[in-house]
Amino acid sequence: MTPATPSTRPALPGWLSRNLGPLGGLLALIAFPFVVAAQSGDSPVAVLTNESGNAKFYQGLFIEVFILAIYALSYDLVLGVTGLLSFGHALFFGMGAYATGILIKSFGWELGPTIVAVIGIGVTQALAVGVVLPRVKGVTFALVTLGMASVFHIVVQTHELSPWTGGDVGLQGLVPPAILNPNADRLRFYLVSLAVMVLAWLAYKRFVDSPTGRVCNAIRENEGRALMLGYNTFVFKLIALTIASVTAALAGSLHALYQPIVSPNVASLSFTVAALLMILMGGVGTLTGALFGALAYRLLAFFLDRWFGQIADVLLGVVYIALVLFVPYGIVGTWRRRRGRGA
Amino acid sequence: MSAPDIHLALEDVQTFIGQYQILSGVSVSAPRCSITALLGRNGAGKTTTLKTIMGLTPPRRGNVRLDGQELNGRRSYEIAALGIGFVPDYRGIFRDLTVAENLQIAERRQGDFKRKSELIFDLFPDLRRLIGLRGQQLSGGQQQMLAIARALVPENKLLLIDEPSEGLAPVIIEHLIVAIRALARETTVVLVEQNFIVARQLAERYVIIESGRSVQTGAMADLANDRDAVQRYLGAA
Amino acid sequence: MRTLLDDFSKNRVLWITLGILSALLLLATQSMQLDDWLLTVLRGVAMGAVIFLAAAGLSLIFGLMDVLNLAHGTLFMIGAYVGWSAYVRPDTIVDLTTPILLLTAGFLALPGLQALIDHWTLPPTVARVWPWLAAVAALALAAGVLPQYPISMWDAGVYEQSPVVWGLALEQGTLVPPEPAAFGGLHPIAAVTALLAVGGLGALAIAGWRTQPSEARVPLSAWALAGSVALAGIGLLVVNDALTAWLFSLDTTWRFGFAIVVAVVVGMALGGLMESTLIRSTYSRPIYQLMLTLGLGVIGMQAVIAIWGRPQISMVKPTLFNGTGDGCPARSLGDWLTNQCATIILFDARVRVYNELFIIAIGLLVLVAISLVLGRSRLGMIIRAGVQDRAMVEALGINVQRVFTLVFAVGTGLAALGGVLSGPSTGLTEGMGESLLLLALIALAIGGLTSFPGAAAGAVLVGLLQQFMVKYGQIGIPLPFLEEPFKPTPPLVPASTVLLMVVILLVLPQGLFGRKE
Amino acid sequence: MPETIALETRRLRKQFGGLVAVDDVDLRVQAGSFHAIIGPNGAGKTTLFNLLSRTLDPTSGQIYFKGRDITRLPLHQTAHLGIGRSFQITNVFPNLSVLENVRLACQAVQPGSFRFWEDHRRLKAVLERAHAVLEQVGLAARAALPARALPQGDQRKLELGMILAPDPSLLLLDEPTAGMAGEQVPELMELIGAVQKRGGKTVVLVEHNMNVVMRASDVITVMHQGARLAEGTPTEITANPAVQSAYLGELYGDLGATQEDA
Repeated sequence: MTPATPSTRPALPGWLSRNLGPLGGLLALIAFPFVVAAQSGDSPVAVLTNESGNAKFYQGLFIEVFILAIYALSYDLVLGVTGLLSFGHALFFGMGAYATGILIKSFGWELGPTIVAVIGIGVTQALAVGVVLPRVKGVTFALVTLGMASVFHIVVQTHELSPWTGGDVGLQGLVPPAILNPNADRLRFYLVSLAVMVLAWLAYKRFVDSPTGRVCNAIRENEGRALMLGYNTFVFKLIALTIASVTAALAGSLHALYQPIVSPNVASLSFTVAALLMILMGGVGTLTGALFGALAYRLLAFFLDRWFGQIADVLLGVVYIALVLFVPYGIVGTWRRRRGRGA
Repeated sequence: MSAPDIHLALEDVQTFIGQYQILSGVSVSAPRCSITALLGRNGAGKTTTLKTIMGLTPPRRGNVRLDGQELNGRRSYEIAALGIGFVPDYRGIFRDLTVAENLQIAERRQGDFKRKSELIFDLFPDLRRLIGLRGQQLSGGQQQMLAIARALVPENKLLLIDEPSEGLAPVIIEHLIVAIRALARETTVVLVEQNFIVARQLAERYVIIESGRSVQTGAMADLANDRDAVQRYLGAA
Repeated sequence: MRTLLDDFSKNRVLWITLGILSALLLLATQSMQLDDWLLTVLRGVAMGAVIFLAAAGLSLIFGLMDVLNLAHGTLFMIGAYVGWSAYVRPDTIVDLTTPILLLTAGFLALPGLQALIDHWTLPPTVARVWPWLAAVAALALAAGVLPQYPISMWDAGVYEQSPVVWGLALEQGTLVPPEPAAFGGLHPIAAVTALLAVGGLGALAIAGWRTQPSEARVPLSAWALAGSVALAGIGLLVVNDALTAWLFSLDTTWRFGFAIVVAVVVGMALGGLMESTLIRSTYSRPIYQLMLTLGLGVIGMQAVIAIWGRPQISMVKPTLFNGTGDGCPARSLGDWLTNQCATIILFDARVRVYNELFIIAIGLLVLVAISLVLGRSRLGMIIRAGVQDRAMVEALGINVQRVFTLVFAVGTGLAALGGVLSGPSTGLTEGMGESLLLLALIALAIGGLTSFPGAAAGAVLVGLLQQFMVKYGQIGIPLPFLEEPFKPTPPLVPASTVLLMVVILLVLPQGLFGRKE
Repeated sequence: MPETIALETRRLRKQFGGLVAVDDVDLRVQAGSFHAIIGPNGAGKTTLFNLLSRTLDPTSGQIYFKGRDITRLPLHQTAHLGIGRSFQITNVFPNLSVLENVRLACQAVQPGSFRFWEDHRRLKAVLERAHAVLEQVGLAARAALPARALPQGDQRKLELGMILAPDPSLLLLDEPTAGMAGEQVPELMELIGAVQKRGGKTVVLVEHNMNVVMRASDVITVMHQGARLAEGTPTEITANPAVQSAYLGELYGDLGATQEDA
């Protein structure tokens, strides 16, 4: 066999052949609802006219995957890229979800200003958490962030705030704006959340390759040395935290628009654990892994729940332990290692 | 004269720390009740050799034998329990423990410390006075004495001492040399020494380690005359 | 005097912080009545005592092994639920003990079996396959026998059988011991043999998977241990019904004692098992270790919910602390002991004996006991040395690994003790583990992660702060620049502890008693 | 003229508990000179080095760089003043490529680190400088390898490259040859010497080994038990009886002489 030379292959523009994988994935995801419809015997037009059926259901499942993927992506920037161990990441997501819900439902805001406000909140909370960065490191930072998130988790559940937050039941009765209503036009919501995920992924890829992102990597590797080279590492950590916080808050926004109830659980420790689990499944520090991790996590939870019901959560925990023990590099991480060795 | 009775033998030992190969072929043989000095530059692998014997950085290839018994694959505490006392280069004094506790913790059988206290206080009379102080209150020299004393508490047949003279005033070094030589009447001693002058007075045999390899070995008396080797490997004039 | 001054100048920030905190505590006497103040302090310290029981283990484990055991809250929870079961349904505990002992006996035979199989010479394919076959056989046997093994249980999903109903029955004195479960199609001898075989086959499989050879001589003591555990299991099976009846006939005070013992033993066993099987393999990967303990915590919590259900369960106080009849509330300790009152009058304050005094007493007892062990015993010496320099301790010929397992087990046992103790005072809920873990971590961070006195101080501080915030939520704080007293709303209670932690860590990044690196 | 002093310490002191590691040291390093600090193990060389490089805070005393007090300057700002430092233990970014290690060192002192929207390769000057430095230290062929894959000797070269990359005017080197095989030592020392001569840089070298520094140094300071024992040219130092007795010479040498000179 002769090795294929570039000249014998169909002439694809360089960037296209380099990005064949991601582009193919994107096209597949766009085609996905129609394929499901066709598979289950519905007309693909049913997808466009928003008729309920298998296609609508699976779009819903994948909207959840996209939202989780954005959230996991933001956690990967903090833990995987910059090396900050935070146990309070759910705070960023929960804050975005609750802010969106409260602003739209209780204050009657439009979607546009709400999104702007959520971004503002994202920046503010990152700065608030970031204050402690220069003083506490490692496990202590993890504890401080855990504490902050837990306070939020407890506060949103309190009786006093229930007119706004819905107390321990969760925030419900949010009427999504007509422009982005997951019930009235599921396909549009599906495509919008897909677009947000793809844009976030692209932006993150660029960030990691930017001069700033490279410094974040250096901080993860050896913070002391980065400091000695002349980088004010605090500022870089704060930048990473802020970007992650804004992203996670936007994911929370989508979550609030999509779900009928924003449960207080989105601010709990177990939701941070979910982020950890997703990037662990996908591969820590790989960014792309966060997407695959979110997919694996949501589908696993879905099917375990369908097959095992009550003990699904226990099983998910067992899967998690098994991952820690046997697949420490995750899906993308392990795949890259294999390829790296083969090449 | 029969062949020398080899107490400790290392054969082509190779040790990795993570993925870094620190030792790439160290062979040492120490006759019973002798003093052997490991010489060489900073970072040549002398300390790692001692740690490898102790099982703290287990060897990947080659083997370590004590009285012909293989130590590979054994855990550190099992190796120590065979009768090896270890004095690390950082001395390893427990700062929150008192001097007495630092000595008692080394007991392998109940009452070891009591049995050996006379010997220990004869060698290091200062310790008697310091017995109630905490490890962190001792000066560098006192810590060094305590570290050696601690290695003497159980019935050890082999002592591994890393940098006995480091940071000590000359007067104390002199005292230490006498003490270690006295010990060597009943125990085998393997030590790492940066100070060639001290090493020359202490040891009967030497092994030069260079870039993780043992490159030269012999009697100390011969090395003192081999100015070329001293210059090349030890960098001392 | 000079050393005192020296100490002061070295730890200036610490002393100033402690000074401010105690000044605040005294200032609080100005804004409330003395009996209220005393009651709040007692409640705070009692809460601190429970937090301390968890934090003590966390700090010892973190100090010695660098493991932040995030499953600690779950063990606290398991302690409470297992304690409740031993208290209300001792029959279940007794029934479960026999199969557990029999299975354990099989696994305890591991060293002996290991030595045995070292003599086998098998073709490589067979050597690779048979351990898997043994494991599958063990699992199949277990799946066949265990569902048939009679264990008197409740069904959390059915209300009439749920733990809540059982708890209520005990509270109202209408608890009727359930019919003991009997062997049906399965003969007891067959069951015992099968369970021993399951353990043995499992151990054989593990021995077959191991690659390194065992020690040369067959350890006789290992066989003896396995044998005696098996005998204990069989013996327990024989006296099962009598023992159950006797436990049900006990006064609740004594049964509470039984519950404490069971909870602590289960907590220690789970901790020891966790350390020796899972955590040990991740000592070199700290982040994965955190994830592992976190995962174990989540699994444990879900398992508790699956077994006991989601509702809140209350646990009636043992009779010793529950009297309300003549002579109650008691005026003195002697008075209390004769009348077994639920409350006692101290400085005009009505103090609940169990909630406020007994728990503090146990907390103090544990504090003193651990301090004595740490300060006076050889084990304590090894622990204190190991916190600083593990490798050196090992190089002295001490099996640090065994000490690790022991400390881990003791730590988790203490957490379970905290859980069972807080059952009668605060009840059992599915969220109890998580919220306690949070408080314990805060206490630990405040006190300094590896400092044992720090864990105690941090725990009491967190408890006091919480209780004072609760109290001020009722009466309000008179602030000089406000007309109305300021009433902290309930959300501020947990927020205040976190705020305290953040402030203290910003001033003293190592915590109050942490060591500066 | 104060301008000719690159680095100066005044009564610099560091205590660890009761142990005085650096005992009121006054040190003056001439601009453009090759200044070596030697002494036996435990003499306080490394502590002094850590004080000079701002990784440790002194107990008392001051440090001046080109007349400016840097005693309490945050660590990351010293690099911008033109101070580069290497450590005894190799201190690189192990999982980043060799090129990236050096590139990050260049980027630190140039503008553009906050352009998070742009590809890092757009900082052309930084990239070119990084390649030039790799060429200089002889690691150009290994630019793509992760730093951890380099042998020990090459890691030391990488370390040196990372210090040279920002083109500092003062180099602080702590045993740069530690862990190198014998034949590599002169090569590296020559490289350091060449850089110093050509760039007119000041070098402060802390060394255990006297032979390594004899050829390259202009001035040698000998430390002993935390204090400065002697200072002078290599020839003066070799001839100094106090140095002989404390460091090189007989163990039972005259202690009185040591006291006088210190």
